[in-house]
Amino acid sequence: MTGVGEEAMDVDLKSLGFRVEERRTLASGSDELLINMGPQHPSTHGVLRLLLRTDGEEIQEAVPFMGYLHRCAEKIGENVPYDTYTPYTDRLDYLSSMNNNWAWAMTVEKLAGIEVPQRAEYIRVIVAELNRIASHLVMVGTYGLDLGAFTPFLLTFREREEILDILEEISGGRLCYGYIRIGGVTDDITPTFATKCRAFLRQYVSKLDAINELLSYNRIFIRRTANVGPLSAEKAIACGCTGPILRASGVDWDLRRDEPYSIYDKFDWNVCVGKGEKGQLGDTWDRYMVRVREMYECVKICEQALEGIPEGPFRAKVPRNFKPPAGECYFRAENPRGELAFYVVSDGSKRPVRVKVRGPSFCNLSVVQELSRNMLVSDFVAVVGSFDLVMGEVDR
Amino acid sequence: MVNILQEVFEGITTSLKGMKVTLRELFSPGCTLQYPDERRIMPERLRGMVVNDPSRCIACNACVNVCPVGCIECEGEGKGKERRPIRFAIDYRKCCWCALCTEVCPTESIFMSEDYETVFQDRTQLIRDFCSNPIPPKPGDKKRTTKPLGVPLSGRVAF
Amino acid sequence: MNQEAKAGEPKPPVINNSMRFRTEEAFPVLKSHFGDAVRSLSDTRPDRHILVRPGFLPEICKFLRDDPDWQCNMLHCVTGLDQAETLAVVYHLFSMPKRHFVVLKTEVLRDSPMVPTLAHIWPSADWLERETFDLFGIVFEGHPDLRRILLPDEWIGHPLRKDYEMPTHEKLRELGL
Amino acid sequence: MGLLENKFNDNVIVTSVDAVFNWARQSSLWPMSFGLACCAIEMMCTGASRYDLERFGAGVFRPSPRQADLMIVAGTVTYKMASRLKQLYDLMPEPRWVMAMGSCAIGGGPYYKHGYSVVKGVDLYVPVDIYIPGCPPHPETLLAGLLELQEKVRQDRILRKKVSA
Repeated sequence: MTGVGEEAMDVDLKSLGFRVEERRTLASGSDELLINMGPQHPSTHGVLRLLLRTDGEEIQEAVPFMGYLHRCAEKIGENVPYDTYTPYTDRLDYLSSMNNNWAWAMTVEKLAGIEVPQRAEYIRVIVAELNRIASHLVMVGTYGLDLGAFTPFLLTFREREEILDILEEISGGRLCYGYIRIGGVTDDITPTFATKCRAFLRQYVSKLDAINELLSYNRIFIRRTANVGPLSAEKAIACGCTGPILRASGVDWDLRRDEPYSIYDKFDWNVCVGKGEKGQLGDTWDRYMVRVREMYECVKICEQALEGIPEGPFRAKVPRNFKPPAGECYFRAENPRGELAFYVVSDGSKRPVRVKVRGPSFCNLSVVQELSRNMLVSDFVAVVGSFDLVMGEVDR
Repeated sequence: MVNILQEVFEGITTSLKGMKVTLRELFSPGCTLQYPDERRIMPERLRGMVVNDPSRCIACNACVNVCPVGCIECEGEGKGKERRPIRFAIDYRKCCWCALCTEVCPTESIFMSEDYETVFQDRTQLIRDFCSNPIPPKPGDKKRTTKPLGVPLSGRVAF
Repeated sequence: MNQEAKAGEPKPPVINNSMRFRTEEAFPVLKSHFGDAVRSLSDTRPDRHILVRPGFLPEICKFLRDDPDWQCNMLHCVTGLDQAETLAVVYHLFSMPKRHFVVLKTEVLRDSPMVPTLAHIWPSADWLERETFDLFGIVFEGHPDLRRILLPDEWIGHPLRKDYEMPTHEKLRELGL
Repeated sequence: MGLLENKFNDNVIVTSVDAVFNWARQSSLWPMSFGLACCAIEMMCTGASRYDLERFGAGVFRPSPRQADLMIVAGTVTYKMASRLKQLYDLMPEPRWVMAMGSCAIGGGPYYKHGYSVVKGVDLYVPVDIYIPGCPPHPETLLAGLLELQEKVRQDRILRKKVSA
């Protein structure tokens, strides 16, 4: 890459958002190429942009660029009252709004020492676990889509619609619910909610088995994913990975069991850990499979929680002009994508001084750069897909 | 060599298993909603377009204060019980359908209607003043016919 | 809505504080090891933090990571904080084997915010520090690749500072965005 | 078509040709998969089993702007993304349409007030044909928007002289 038009090329690169130094680092006379992937690319799951430096089919380096969906969630957090921030938490990780609402509600409850009624806790567990299933279903479906399997996408989205119907019935929204609020939930469950839930859960396991048959144990799918991009446990912990990514690497860690918040200690379920059945431990297949197995566990939790909903109020008394005491608080919860944490600093007024959102996808994504070394481009798509990124939460 | 054959064999058998699942779906009832002809039964708590009924509104500004995005503009006239809005505009460019305003409304004049199908061709329509452009007398009762899932209205070809 | 729900038996109140913060216990230990570098223990509720001098931060963090009593193997969160006259950086260190949190905070001057980087201690610090730089303008000395991460490179100012003004659309278009 | 466009007065042949063109256009609106945020998930739902965008001939999501007629801007556009959006729009061949889906794309949505990096409406960058309110809109709303757009396309004048507004 020397000679005529170098400057013109620099201008071109700049307009594409490359840094000019990037090109200079290319070894002259080699087959190295700079490839721009994203921000509008079907397999980057949103607006992630990756800059690939490839040698033939092999990736030398993949540098993620983000911020294409930076929606200023933290600045807004400083400017709206506590309860009013709930709709914004919906939109952080828009595939698991309930879990986000819940994490935010629990953070403020910890800060202000609010005790939540038992009935609300049960409802929260049910809706959050349903939302977790819905979120994992999207991952499974789109992951199949990334790797060229179209049918699972249609099947998982069909199942997801049923969950959305249930959640829409109690909250009114299809994607952004705003249902779990500080001190409880907005509204009591509807009379038909429990029966609908049970009916869904009863037939759901068999549907999940079908997806397993269709995709998880398909030899072609295994060949595409097993032994691809293995992530060691040490690296995962050092890079701050959490959630399914961490568990797939063989770390037996789930906040719901190890630091049980809410009422998770009342239920009997298992934490799914990657075992490296089809290849190395912590490879892409493990990351995928941990999520599929987690859905079975979610069903277990939901069923138990449905059995035990007590009567009582669904929301604690929170004054309309809610002002928590001055102080600071850090709270994290297990989301479908990992540990979502909120750091809130309060000065005793209506609005927080600082809201920090520690998005799990953000930390998970930071591993991609290291994982991508000497990987084929097609494998790289499989790896990025297996991280199940939601850019709303990476960029916030 | 044996390995490769085994791989191929496994690839074929597992794919066939997947095909079986697909085939089974062929006989399961369809789930597609023939949208313009049939509609879902929407839940009671559905969050459609947020609308205000100025005849019930007392211009207390509770919704204006609670709205996280500031999409409501309200100007009132009169004192005490006589207070009525002279301008009540909702800006659909900003609204985030969070239903916080409907919660605080003391007279339930602002509510989420059943209308979820409105689309606009013009940017100017996106701000609606409910005083000069009030909602039809029966709130939320649009002319659309709600048919249960799976019952087509007519045999209209989609395109 | 099962009626068999334990109607009679009293339940212990469920309070969401299952996370163990051992900041109070860490304070005397750090004080004895590092002396003046560790300034004070805050009395904020419900979580407390230890205020340390920025220059000694890497040493303290290395100690917390390697000491068998603490084993903070994960840097859970790095965040900036605008405290009017000073800027602060808050670190949440988490230990997976010991299951506890330690919260450190360091304060820097608003005009020349310089904090040594922790990227060589925990790789996760890399992006978290870049983000703090982007939104607060706190410079992490020794960071391998300190540039904006969320906002475009052309952006002016650091939006999470309290004195930041919302840019207008025209102004941003002038910047070529 | 350039030479013939907007040249003729209304007559039977010209209107029929127009009708055929418009019929073809409205029945195969290929959208570009331009999913940005929450609304993208609803767009995917619309393309999936229950709502099946394919019934309207608009289910062929194209990853490339060169093959697309319709850009559904589904989600929040930030300033960092806006230049890309403009670039992608410019790459689309004529005739092209834009649907702004969701509050964020219409006018900044919930990020209007404090969102320093959010573009206050995608129509500051590209012309928008259909605004679909909602946060996020129901898939039905997107379909309603599509039907509205089809109606708009049907009334388009290609060979006939444009009516001065």
